[in-house]
Amino acid sequence: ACGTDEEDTTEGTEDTTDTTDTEEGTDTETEAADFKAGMVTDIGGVDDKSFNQSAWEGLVAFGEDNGLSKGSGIDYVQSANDADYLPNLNRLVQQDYNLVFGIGYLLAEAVSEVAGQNPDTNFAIVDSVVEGDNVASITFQEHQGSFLVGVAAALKTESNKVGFVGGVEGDLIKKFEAGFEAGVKSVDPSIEVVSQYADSFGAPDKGKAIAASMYNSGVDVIYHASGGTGNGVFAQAKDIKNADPDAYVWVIGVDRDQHEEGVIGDTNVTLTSMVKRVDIAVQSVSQQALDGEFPGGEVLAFGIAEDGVGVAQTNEEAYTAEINDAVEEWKQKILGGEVEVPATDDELAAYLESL
Amino acid sequence: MFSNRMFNILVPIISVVLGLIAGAIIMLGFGYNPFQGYLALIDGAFGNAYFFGETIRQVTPYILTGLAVAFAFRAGLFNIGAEGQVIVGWLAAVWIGTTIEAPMIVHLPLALFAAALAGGMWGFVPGLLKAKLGVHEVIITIMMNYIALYLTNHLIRNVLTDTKDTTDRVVESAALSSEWLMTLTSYSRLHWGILVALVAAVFMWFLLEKTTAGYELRSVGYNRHASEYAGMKVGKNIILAMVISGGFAGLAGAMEGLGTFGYMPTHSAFTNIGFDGIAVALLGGNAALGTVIAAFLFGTLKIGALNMPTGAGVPAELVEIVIALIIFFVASSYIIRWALLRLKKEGK
Amino acid sequence: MLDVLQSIIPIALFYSAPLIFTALGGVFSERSGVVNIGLEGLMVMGAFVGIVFNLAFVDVLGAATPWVSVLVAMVVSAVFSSIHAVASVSFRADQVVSGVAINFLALGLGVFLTKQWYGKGQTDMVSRPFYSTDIPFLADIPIIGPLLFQKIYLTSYIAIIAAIVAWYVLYKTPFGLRLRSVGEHPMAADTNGINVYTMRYIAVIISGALGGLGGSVFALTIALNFSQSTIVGQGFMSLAAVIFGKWHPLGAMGAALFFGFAQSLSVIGAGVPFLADVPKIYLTIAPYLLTILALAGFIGRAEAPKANGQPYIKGSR
Amino acid sequence: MLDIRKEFPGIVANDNINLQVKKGEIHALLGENGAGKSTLMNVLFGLYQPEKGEIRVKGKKVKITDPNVANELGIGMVHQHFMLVDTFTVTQNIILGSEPRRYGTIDIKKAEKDVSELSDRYGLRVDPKAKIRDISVGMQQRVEILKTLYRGADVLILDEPTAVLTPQEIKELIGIMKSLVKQGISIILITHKLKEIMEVCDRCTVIRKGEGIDTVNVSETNVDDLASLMVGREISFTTEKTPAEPKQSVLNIHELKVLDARGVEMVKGLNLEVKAGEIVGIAGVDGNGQSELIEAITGLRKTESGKVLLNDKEITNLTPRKVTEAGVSHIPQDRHKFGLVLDFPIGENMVLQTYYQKPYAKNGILSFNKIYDHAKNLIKEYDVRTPNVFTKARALSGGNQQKAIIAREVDRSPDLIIAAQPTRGLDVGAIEFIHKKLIEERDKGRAVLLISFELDEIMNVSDRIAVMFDGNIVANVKPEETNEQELGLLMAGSRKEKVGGE
Ligand SMILES: Nc1ncnc2c1ncn2[C@@H]1O[C@H](COP(=O)(O)OP(=O)(O)OP(=O)(O)O)[C@@H](O)[C@H]1O
Ligand SMILES: Nc1ncnc2c1ncn2[C@@H]1O[C@H](COP(=O)(O)OP(=O)(O)OP(=O)(O)O)[C@@H](O)[C@H]1O
Ligand SMILES: [Mg+2]
Ligand SMILES: [Mg+2]
Repeated sequence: ACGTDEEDTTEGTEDTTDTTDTEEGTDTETEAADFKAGMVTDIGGVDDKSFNQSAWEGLVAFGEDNGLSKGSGIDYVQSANDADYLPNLNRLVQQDYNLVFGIGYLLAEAVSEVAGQNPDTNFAIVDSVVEGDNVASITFQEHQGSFLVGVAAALKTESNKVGFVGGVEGDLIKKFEAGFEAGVKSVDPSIEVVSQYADSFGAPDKGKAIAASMYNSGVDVIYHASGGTGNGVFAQAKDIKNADPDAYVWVIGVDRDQHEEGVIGDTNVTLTSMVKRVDIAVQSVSQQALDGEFPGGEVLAFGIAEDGVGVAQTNEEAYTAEINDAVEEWKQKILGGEVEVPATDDELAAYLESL
Repeated sequence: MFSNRMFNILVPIISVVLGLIAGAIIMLGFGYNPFQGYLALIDGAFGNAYFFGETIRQVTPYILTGLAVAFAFRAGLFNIGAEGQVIVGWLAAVWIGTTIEAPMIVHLPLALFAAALAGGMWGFVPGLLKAKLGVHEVIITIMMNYIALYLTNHLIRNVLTDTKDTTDRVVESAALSSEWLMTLTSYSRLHWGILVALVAAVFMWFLLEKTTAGYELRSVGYNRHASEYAGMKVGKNIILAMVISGGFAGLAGAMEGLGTFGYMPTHSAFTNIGFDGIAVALLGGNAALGTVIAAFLFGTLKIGALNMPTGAGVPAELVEIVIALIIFFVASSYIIRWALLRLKKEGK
Repeated sequence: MLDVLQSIIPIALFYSAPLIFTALGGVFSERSGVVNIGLEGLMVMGAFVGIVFNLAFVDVLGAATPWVSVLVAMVVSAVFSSIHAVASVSFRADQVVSGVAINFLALGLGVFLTKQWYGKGQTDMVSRPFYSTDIPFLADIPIIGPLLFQKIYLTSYIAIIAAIVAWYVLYKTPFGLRLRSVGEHPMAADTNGINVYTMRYIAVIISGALGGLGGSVFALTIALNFSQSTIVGQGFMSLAAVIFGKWHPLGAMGAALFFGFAQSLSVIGAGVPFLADVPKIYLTIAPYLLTILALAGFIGRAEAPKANGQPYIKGSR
Repeated sequence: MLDIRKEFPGIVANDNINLQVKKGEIHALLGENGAGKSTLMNVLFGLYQPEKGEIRVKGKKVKITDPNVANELGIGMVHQHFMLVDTFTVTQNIILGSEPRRYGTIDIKKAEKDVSELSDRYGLRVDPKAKIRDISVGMQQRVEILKTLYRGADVLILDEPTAVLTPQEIKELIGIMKSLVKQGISIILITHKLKEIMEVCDRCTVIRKGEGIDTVNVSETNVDDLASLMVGREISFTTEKTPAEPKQSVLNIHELKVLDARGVEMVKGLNLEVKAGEIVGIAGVDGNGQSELIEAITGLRKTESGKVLLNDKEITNLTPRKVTEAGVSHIPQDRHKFGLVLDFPIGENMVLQTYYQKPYAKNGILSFNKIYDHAKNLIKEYDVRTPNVFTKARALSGGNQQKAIIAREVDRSPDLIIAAQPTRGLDVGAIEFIHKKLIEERDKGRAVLLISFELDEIMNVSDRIAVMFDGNIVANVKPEETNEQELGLLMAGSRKEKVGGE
């Protein structure tokens, strides 16, 4: 490949263009030489700054622990569209991978099918549940993390109005929404939560329009769970901030720390992010598989307790100690079982009732 | 030596070869090995039974959307709306496939029919507006695409399921998938839909070339005024063309819903099956046989491309570039003909 | 009511601006008789170049970065569009086919090169996008000021000015008269000594520049990075605006603004009292439904330039 | 022009042609359809490059590589098919390509003034601000002439200028030509109408099958000589025909009112009868409702009120298909727009209305053997010159396209044949053939309705003439009892006493 390494930004990211020598490099001399773990991304790709990237970072970290590198022992395949999931999974199976991850709930059906046909290969699905003795289902308690950023939003808001921007409506994104609203209301039931969906994870124009309309109507903190649509939310927040450096607008990122997206001049509009540690989950499941303890047939729910979800603290100026303390406090309540965070509309209604 | 017929066969072949050569040059330019790249592509499309099955599986909807676009073209209409028609056809097929119980001999045809009908309805609206009010079909079909996307998502979440992201699986009696085909191709998702697609191609050829209805459609496509003069109902033919075109695209949706997937997820973006159909149709010269061949080429390239990153380290997008160049060369067939004529003259 | 307008208008304007630029490009091309389905691809190219250039030169150019970026995007897209010109003017290609090729090629190249240069499927976010500003003086006018001139992207106004300029060029200058004659009756133009091929080349290249402008403005105001899903359908919406606007620059601008307003209304609908009870799905599809209704109801038949889509072959009849 | 040769793929369109035009003369160029007249003129105008030969202007050898060069040399051409952008105004069309400017903008004021001055100088009387699509064909032609004058042409080529004009317009055009010549402009006139040549031309060059035959002084020749020079054989002009024997009434129109596309009433309570075995000619200036009348009879346009009866059965507002099935054939005025699907093979064009009937189709399936056999027969019978039945209609010459249409329409053995300008733009040979066919059909007992702007044709072919003016039949006359003068006046709307006398 031609030297494009200078773009190699984030710590764990492999130089993915480093490809020509991977072909010859199949005869590696590592201890785990005959263990191979691969992953199939959804259409995002391993550089989506979101959970595909995070998953890959986890796999890379696992590789580093065990002397594996891309092309020899670990690898990924990116899907160009929905119909590619199955062939991509199969591709890895046929290349004798021992463990194959399907990253994203969109791959659930495909994983279920391939797993049924290939009982000798281990599979893991992220963000969904697939039955089967050779499948580990990795789920996250996003509602717990969302609850915590909800607490942060409630403490940060001055207008007593916060917003939620979702991608496409569905069970998964509902967890974010319900958890967030529960968190906000737990701090102060009088705070209004407006939420709106963009009907797309890839429509920054709609994201920006929704954010503009929310900020315009007095919302000052927006939590987005909308993939690329969120770009528009950041764009709008930064634009307001640019026009008026004193403007009080915040964005809460999702899946990974979106601090970088919030940078504008010397300040940052990213209050915090609900971080989903797909890397930790992937790394831990891979390690278990290598160690012969693959949790096949189990549904793993990575939550606060497993460090599977968390709250980013990068923006020290905005994410104050006071907020941090409160978040920490609620975190303990969740860990202690005092608070059962709702994950659906019904649960949310019941939870709000109980407040 | 070079008869007209020879030209018609030679020009697309030369276009494909030129496109591949251009792709090879790009690969060389970026430091990849073009032989490895194309080997990986061929391997990824035909390397074993599984990949072969997947290739055919991908070809299936392409044939149908290609036919959809081609059919409309022949009647003088540009159907950018195949995409939306695919989506509503998919939903209709899955709807019937999940909610009804019936023996396969009834259920499967019914589900297919529902898909064709839904796609047809989606083509009917722009057809009607074009025929009655002269509204340009291009805008309407573009708008109908978005409506299809959002409306089906809404229906999946609120009507077919209780706020779920995917529908249930279609029951056995409505499924195109076949255990036999799957085991034959080491569990690819090859399904019987390819037969549906081929039958559709024959149907289109027969309808257009052999029947009075086809004569009318072609006549209207070439010259509306003369057709009206000759006693044909121009409006009716425009609507009919859009409905049949939409029906083909709707069937493409059924291929996904009853075959490849067996269910329908909510879509956060277009499937692109319909948009790719435009390229397939144009590559195939808007003729039935040509469309089938073009769909094979397209499906091969698309599925083969998936193997290029792991097989040879070449980004799969390279294939998009190759496809674009092939389309470009096909479009520029005039210059290829011209060059061939020059060659022929010099040869003499 | 004023409140509602105040939230609708800025959204409509930033949403419309990229569509206006691109649709104007479409008007130039199609007025000269070259159908341009490739607008989507031209926008993709513009978005790609705009972002890449911005990322690469932000340290050198400072505050001027976004402006220089869109200029570079215009130039590169103009060059890129000459492929369409060569095919459809010189090679007598089917213009629809060639336009489809442009769409595939732009996306393929954009994503391929992004992977080559950044080693991933999407670029970083630019640190110097376009920001909205208050327009001096105009912003202080009561009522209209806050409505139209505060917190507005300059690019939105440039788009509107561009539409007026395009109208002026097409309808008031010799160049415009010649360009339109070539799209209506190329042989008549030819017998009057106008070089049909040159005119069409120029028109297609202008459409490339404007499409590139539209794409880069979209990327630098809204998406802030480039990936394969940055431009998804905006080019087709622009094409719709060209036809909706009856191939007239001001009409195309009006259509693009209409899309912007409809989209904006659909987004803010949930917060507007009289729309609050409308089920969400209706709001979501409203922009598209409204367009269809508008066309069916009172816009009706539009006449394309007569020679649109036909390659001109000297000496044939 | 000396020894010009021009080839097209597979055909020599011009060979060994010499043409010399003197200053201030009107020089006719005569030849059959496809003889190569237009091609020769296109060579002169720079649209085609000749393979051989040379062109001299005022004694100097020149190379005319494109129309700009021709314009600079003072050569202007009015094409057979008008080169006008019909969404533009008269002025815009005239200045296109050499626009007067002010600050980079078109100085439209100055342009309009120039145009009206120029038009006044030559007595052309055009409205500089009118849109081309709104003005008559005759006006459009004047715009074409103005275009060349605006560019300072002193040699003017007119390619079949009179084919599309009404008698009045032709008269005016001849006047215009004469005044142009007086001002020192030379004119090359292409026409198939020998009478016109005799009337205005000084000399005449004849081309036959691409070859130059001769140049003669018009004053030393006559119509018959010219004709035989052109075709290479003797030719008769007055169409032989026996007196008509009208029988039962076939077409009956009562108080018909029809609106045009803009909603203006164009046919205003018209009454007309055509009997079996007679040819009724409708004389009239274009735009007096003829097109709307035909469209209403054939079902292409809805009527406002009134009745159309065919063989005593009402066919008012039936669909075109039903009208055709009832026994009406229609040779349309615009053969490219209505008469043919140019991209269909000529064979398939032969069954444009009957493709769904036996034997061409059974149960909705076409029988191509039958269709092409039928086409072959027609092509032979009507002498349509085409390489074969699979050739696209587009590739046939205008005359042969028209023959194909006539073959198709006549062969259906209809009760009523509507022939709208059936000979427009055709050469004498083809015209003779078509007129013969129409009369033959009449003699077989069919009713023929002939619409033509050519008085010659109306006078020669009709058994009865109905003069149409302002949406009404204003006079019914017999060709033997009238003359062109009188008809011309009637067509212009002067209601003569004769009407009452009828
Ligand atoms: N563009 C062309 N391509 C091929 N052949 C052509 C072309 N133009 C003219 N020809 C051929 O040249 C011959 C002369 O055509 P031309 O148009 O000069 O005839 P014409 O004398 O003007 O006939 P008409 O009286 O019908 O106008 C025709 O027979 C035709 O076959
Ligand atoms: N694209 C073409 N390819 C081949 N031949 C052509 C083409 N265009 C025109 N011709 C030839 O040019 C000749 C003259 O065509 P044209 O339509 O001018 O005939 P015409 O008799 O002048 O018709 P009209 O009377 O309608 O003006 C025809 O014989 C036709 O064969
Ligand atoms: Mg001619
Ligand atoms: Mg002619």
